[in-house]
Amino acid sequence: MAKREYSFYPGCSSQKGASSSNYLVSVQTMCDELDIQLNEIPDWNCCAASVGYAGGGELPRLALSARNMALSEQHNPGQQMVATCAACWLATRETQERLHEDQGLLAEANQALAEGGLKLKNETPIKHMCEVLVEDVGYDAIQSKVKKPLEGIKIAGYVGCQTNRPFGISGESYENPKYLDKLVETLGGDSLPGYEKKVQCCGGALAFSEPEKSQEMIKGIIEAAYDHGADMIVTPCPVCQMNVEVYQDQINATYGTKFKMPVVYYSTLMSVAFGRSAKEAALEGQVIPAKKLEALAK
Amino acid sequence: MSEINQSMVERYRNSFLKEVEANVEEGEWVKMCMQCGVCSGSCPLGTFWDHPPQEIFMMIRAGKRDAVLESDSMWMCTSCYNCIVRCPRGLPITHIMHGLAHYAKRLGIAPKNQPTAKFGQLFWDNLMKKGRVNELKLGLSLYFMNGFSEGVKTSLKMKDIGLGMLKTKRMNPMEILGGHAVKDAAGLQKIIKKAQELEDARIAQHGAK
Amino acid sequence: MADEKKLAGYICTGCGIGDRLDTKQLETIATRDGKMSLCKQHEMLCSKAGVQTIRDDIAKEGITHVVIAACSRRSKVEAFNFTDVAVSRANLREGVIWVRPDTDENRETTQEMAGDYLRMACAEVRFMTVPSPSGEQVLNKHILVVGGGVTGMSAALEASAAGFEATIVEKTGQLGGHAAQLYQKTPTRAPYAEPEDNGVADLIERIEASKRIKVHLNSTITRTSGAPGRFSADITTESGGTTTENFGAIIQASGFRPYDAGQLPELAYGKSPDVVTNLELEKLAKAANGGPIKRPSDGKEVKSVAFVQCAGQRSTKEGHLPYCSGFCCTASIKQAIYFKDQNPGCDTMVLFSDLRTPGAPGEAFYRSGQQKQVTFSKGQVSEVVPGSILKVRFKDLILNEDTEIDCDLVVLATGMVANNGPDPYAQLAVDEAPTEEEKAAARKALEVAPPSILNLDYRQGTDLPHLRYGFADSHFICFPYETRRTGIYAAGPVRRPMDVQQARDDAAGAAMKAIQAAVNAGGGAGVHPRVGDLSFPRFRKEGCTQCKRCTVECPFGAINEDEKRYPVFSESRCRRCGTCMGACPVRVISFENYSIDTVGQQIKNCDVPEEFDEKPRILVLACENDAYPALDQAAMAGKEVSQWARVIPVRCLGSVSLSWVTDSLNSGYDGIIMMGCRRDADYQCHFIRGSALAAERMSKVGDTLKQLNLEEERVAVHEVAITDIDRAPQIINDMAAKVVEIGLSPFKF
Amino acid sequence: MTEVVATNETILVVGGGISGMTAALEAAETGKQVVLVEKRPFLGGRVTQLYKYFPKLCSPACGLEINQRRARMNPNLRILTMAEVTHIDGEAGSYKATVKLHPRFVNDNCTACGECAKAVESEFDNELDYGLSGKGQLVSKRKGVYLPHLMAHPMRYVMDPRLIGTPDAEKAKAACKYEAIDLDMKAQEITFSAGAVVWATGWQPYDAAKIQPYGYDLIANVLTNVEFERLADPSGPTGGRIVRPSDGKEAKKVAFIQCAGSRDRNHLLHCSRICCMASLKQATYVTDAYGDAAEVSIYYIDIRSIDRFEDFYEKVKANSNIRFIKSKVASIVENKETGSPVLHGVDTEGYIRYADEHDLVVLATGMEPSVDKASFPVPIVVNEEGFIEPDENNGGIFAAGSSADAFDVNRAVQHATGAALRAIQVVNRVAGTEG
Repeated sequence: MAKREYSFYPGCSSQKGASSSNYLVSVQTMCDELDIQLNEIPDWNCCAASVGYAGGGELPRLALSARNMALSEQHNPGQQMVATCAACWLATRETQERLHEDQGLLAEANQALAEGGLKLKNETPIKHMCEVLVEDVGYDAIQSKVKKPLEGIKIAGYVGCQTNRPFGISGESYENPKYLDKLVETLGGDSLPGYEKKVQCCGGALAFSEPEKSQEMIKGIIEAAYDHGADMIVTPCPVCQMNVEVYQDQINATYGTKFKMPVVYYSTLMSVAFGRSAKEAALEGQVIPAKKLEALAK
Repeated sequence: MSEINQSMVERYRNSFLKEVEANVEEGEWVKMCMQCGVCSGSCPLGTFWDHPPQEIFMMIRAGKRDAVLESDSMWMCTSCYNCIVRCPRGLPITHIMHGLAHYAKRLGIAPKNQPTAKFGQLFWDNLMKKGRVNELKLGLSLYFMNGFSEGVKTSLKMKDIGLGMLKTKRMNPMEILGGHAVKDAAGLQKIIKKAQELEDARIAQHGAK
Repeated sequence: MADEKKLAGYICTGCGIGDRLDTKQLETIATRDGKMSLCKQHEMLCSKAGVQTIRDDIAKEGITHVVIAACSRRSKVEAFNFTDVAVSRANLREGVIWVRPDTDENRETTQEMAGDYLRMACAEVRFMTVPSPSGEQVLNKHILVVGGGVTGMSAALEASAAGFEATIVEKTGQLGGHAAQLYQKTPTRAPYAEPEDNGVADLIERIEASKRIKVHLNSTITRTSGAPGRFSADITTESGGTTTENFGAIIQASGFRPYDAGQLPELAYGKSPDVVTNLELEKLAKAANGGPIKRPSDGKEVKSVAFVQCAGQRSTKEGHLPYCSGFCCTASIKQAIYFKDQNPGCDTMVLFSDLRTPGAPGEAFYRSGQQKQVTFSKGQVSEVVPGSILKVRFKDLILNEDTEIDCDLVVLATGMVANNGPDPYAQLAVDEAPTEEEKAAARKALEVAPPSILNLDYRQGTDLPHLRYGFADSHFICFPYETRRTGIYAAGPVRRPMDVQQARDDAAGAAMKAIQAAVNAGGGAGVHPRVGDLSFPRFRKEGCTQCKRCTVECPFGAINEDEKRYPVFSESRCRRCGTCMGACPVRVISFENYSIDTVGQQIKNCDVPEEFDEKPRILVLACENDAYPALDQAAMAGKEVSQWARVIPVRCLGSVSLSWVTDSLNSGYDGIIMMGCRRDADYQCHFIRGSALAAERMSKVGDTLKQLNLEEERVAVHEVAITDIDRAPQIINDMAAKVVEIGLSPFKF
Repeated sequence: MTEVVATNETILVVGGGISGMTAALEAAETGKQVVLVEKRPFLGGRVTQLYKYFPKLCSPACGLEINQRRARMNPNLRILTMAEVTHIDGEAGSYKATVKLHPRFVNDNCTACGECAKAVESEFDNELDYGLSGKGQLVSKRKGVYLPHLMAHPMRYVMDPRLIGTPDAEKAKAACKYEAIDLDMKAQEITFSAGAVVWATGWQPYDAAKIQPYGYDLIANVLTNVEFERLADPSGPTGGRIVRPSDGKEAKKVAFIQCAGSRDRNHLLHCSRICCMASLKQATYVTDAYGDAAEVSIYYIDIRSIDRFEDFYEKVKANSNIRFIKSKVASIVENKETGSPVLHGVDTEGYIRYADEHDLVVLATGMEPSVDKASFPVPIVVNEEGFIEPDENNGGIFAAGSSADAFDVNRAVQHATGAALRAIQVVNRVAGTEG
């Protein structure tokens, strides 16, 4: 398998000591196995995520992503840009689209970039890591790497919102995307295709500002997973992962539930299935330990 | 009333729709709504909206400027994009909601103490400092955004979560000093400053009499 | 058919007929009872070989009358299609073996059933002659088009493009009608985004350029007589000069009258000059001709306008139109675009309850209007307050509040009223009404009726019958162009409310039918639904009592009266339903191949066993369009039908002569069932009134039954639909049970 | 070997549905030579699968009988079933059409006696019932040799190609006394002349599975309007009983969702026109079946009952068992216990949020034109919505009925009658020039 190179946009939350630093660790392990080389965009900046709009207007927010894209064009020419964080990916793709549709905006964006000595051609394709896996690598290639099939582990594929809408993974529907289920099966695990909350919103950034409202939704997401007998939930999104995993105690306190549902990244699943160590799979990054994976990773 | 708000009111006296088209992100789509209501029905936090999107669009056409801009409905948007993908007319509803919220804030008539509005501002300020979000500071400032005492309460409430994150190395106390940053923070700030200027200019000129 | 009759019977033994029936015995029946000069059997009569034997006999033996004892008359029609001999069919398959169980105890009755059907077919054919055109007909390739609006002009152009001549009679001084008043029309071509030129000038140009089209302006039709192929119309000018011309067919394109907005005071029409109808707005737009549209009151440029949809429409209020005119939603969008294109700053608000922009063009135009910032509000307008600034008060149904908007101009989206002549049945009522009071009432109703447009000299009135709300007659679903006046077709808004493009398409359809009517009339052949039928009613004048039943009851107004009140039949106006035959109390009306005798003799020749045989006979007269096919399908589906039933298909229940019923009662039938089509307002009868008339007539059978002191249950009239596959046989079997219950008829000899 | 005698004065009509039949018959009854090409083994198209017509609530079979009689009687009309036009060459007045004839395996010796069907065991889903067979507990099968329906024209059996090579095929052949079954029948291609073409390939129901939030592919008790028409039809899989596919229980509380796929950028851009009236009509099926126990909800954006149809709307509105909600339903989820679909959305008139549980949901799916520009046998002007435009560049090819726009039966027939004349105009010109 020829080496694949991408211009990589990790995003704030995956930095060392940040909320999804474990995501990055497992992604690197996964890529290592799949012979994917990630060339981090030098000096990338925050994408403003989904709540940036309160402080930043349209153009300033576009300018943020524009800067990352410009840096990518400059330092990793000819390489597709890939992000692991749903918000980063979404913000960047939206910027790309908006600046395509509105040349006036593109001009303004470049005017702004010029201040930082940058220029944007806006020609680099922008992908989510899941697109790389599904479209570039493919299930067969992934399967060929499996050393420790996730046999007997029931895993609910929770896609969430922003990796799914409005762009999503090609060929997948907004209401019932199946790629996580396919991935789970590819890794030898038991998928739960009937899991009806797979695209339910977790509240996103409102988990911080409107905890009660969000936690009510998160409760539903976890409940449904239990209903389907899930051992754990897998997700491609740092916000989803954090929101669904870390508030379970508070939800238990509020609703008298007894949730203790591990929520892992697809990259963690893959690292384990690929036979890598618990450390490399970043299993210690689980606030709620994924015991069945730990057992397998031993 | 803020000066910009004042001038907008005067300029668009008889058509809030035109004001929205001119000044709100993706605002030119509002007129295309055919009032089917699928967006309102698709919103995960719909129950918490005083005015769901489709109603807001109707209110805009009906010229209910204050009722819309002072509403905290738009701030309920979780950016789940359900409405966008289901809208039969292809309205970028999520963005319009963000746009309206931002515009209200810009005019200084967004609801006071709206938590998401506050948090969003904190988030923006936070990232503007170093070009990358400092989750710890963001978190703390969030907890303390309604004053010290409540901040302490919230912090205690969140303590276990914090500990969990600490244990798993997904939170780093050292972040409180310095923390992650872009090297060329100055350049970044210049870029954003310029972008801000350009946008302000555009809107100011729309507002001009 | 001058030379003497030579009859032949052919019995098919295929499809199990041979296995289930003693065909040898049937052969004897055919020759002995049926008087067939020869009778042959074939194991597959519909095969090429089988058909060939028949053809050979016709050619070599000079056979003139053929009985085919095989499957239903609805099966193998193409195979058994012998045009120059009389043909009748005995239905041994669907009619007998498929509806009877194949068991020993049933064998005898099944055979009797077959025998009867064969006797009946033989009797029928003996009294049939092959119909031939009267020769009264000529092909007239000239179409009369009444009305010179878009519909009329389009119809004339379409007809002429097909090589026909057309004459347009227009009552005003110029062509173009209402469409000429339009500034622009709604788009007719993709992407359906921009209003288009109204297209009238182009039409007029093409009319004037055409050698095949003649135009009479300031003219009306003062008299129309004749029939398809030979209509004669008096065309009279305002000045009184009259020319008479002959036509093959007529298209009535008399268009619409705008709804009188004067009946909408609550919307300030008449109170403020700045409240206008959609048609009046077109005049303002035309005057502005692309410039700013000025309002009537003070000539001020209109900066804000509200469109009130469904003004005086979709409402049961006195003086309002109950229907939806269909064109007004797109018309208002178009008019709003007039304002927007001229001045994007102009506020245009459309207040609607349901926005009705169907199809691809409609929805695309709706989006185009929105794109141009025309605003739409689901609101119920309660009031328009006059003033220099008009106030439109309405309930916003989305925001759920009573509110109002100010505007410079209000446009009322008012509807279309059919510009039709008086309803002939209202005219007929005058001399048909039983009492003087009712006659007076009928006269009174006529006083407010609109003036005649066609001035037909028909016994049944001067114009096309109305369907509903004054719109011209139409079959409405399956055959929208069929009217009750053969050879006369309505097109455009007189048929139903429609916009310019629909009217142009409608004109093409009407022209198609007009040309077809002319062609068929030329060949003396019937039109829908008995297309190509050459048979046509003849009557024995000496027997006629001038009772007028036939002239009054003909559903198609095909029969006039001469000065002595004898019926005057008109071949090409006739639809061959036989309603006149059923109406005639003295049995003087008949068709060559369908007559009092062809059915009467079947009834007579069915063998009615002695009372003590306990083999009742039930006569079933079934409409061939619905009931008979229903029975066929029942047979295919394996339903059982009583062995006592004898089914005779009739063209329409309207053609059933009371004499058939009384005769069969007298000759010992135990029960009689008549199966016709649904007859209410949503009638299913292909001849409109046939089924209803039959029911009316049969209501009198009660007396006959009393005289014979027979039970009323012995005669029943049923509405049967073509889908009554279970019900139709059930009705028969119930009657069989009933007969057993009340006992057999004593009238058996 | 099928032969077709045709000249440049012949009119080719493509599609034997109500529009094609109308165009063909009107032309033939005006003395023109007409060849009618139909893909299915019988004429009538979709109306043969309708239970009742609006607004008269009468059976389509009634008009069909008349039209089929007209077809049987008319010497000018040549009908080719199981046939598809693959290619058209030339220009107005002189076309050459290539038609592919699929084998029926039953020749015109067939007397429709039905012995062959009795002889075979194999069964297949009955395509007349759309996707109903296999939906929940519903089963609707037909034999491997079959008469499409009791009024099929031509009245001839058809053998399913899947039978060829199986013992059943031989059994059928053996059962036929009339040498009507010909297992060696091959597909064949024929080419003939035509002066003008009427294109009337009609429409297909939009694929409801594509409307993901409504879960048509996941929830047994979510049907399309065309399927509901079969469900209510006595000749349908339930004998006309309106029941739930999931458990066969009576469906008294029924929801209709308008614009399911229509007026929607994500699906069909256009308004399909018929769906409002269709749902109003189908609402009466439910109230007729269950009287006061019926609870019908119609979720709509705009009710489009134009002209006289308004009477019908008024009549239905007057029924207190039928309610109208101005709302595009956002999503349907299944109540796992009851199998009942739960509709989620907002009543836009006053912003009332609902989560309504129903026994059965009917999606008023729209009309997708059966015009495939890519595979169209000759260059043609088609609009964004996929309908054929009335464009001069289409030469002697004229769209009729739903190939031109979304039409109800009445409007389709009206349109097809006009199309017939446009074709006649061309061939008459030919006749004129050819003397």
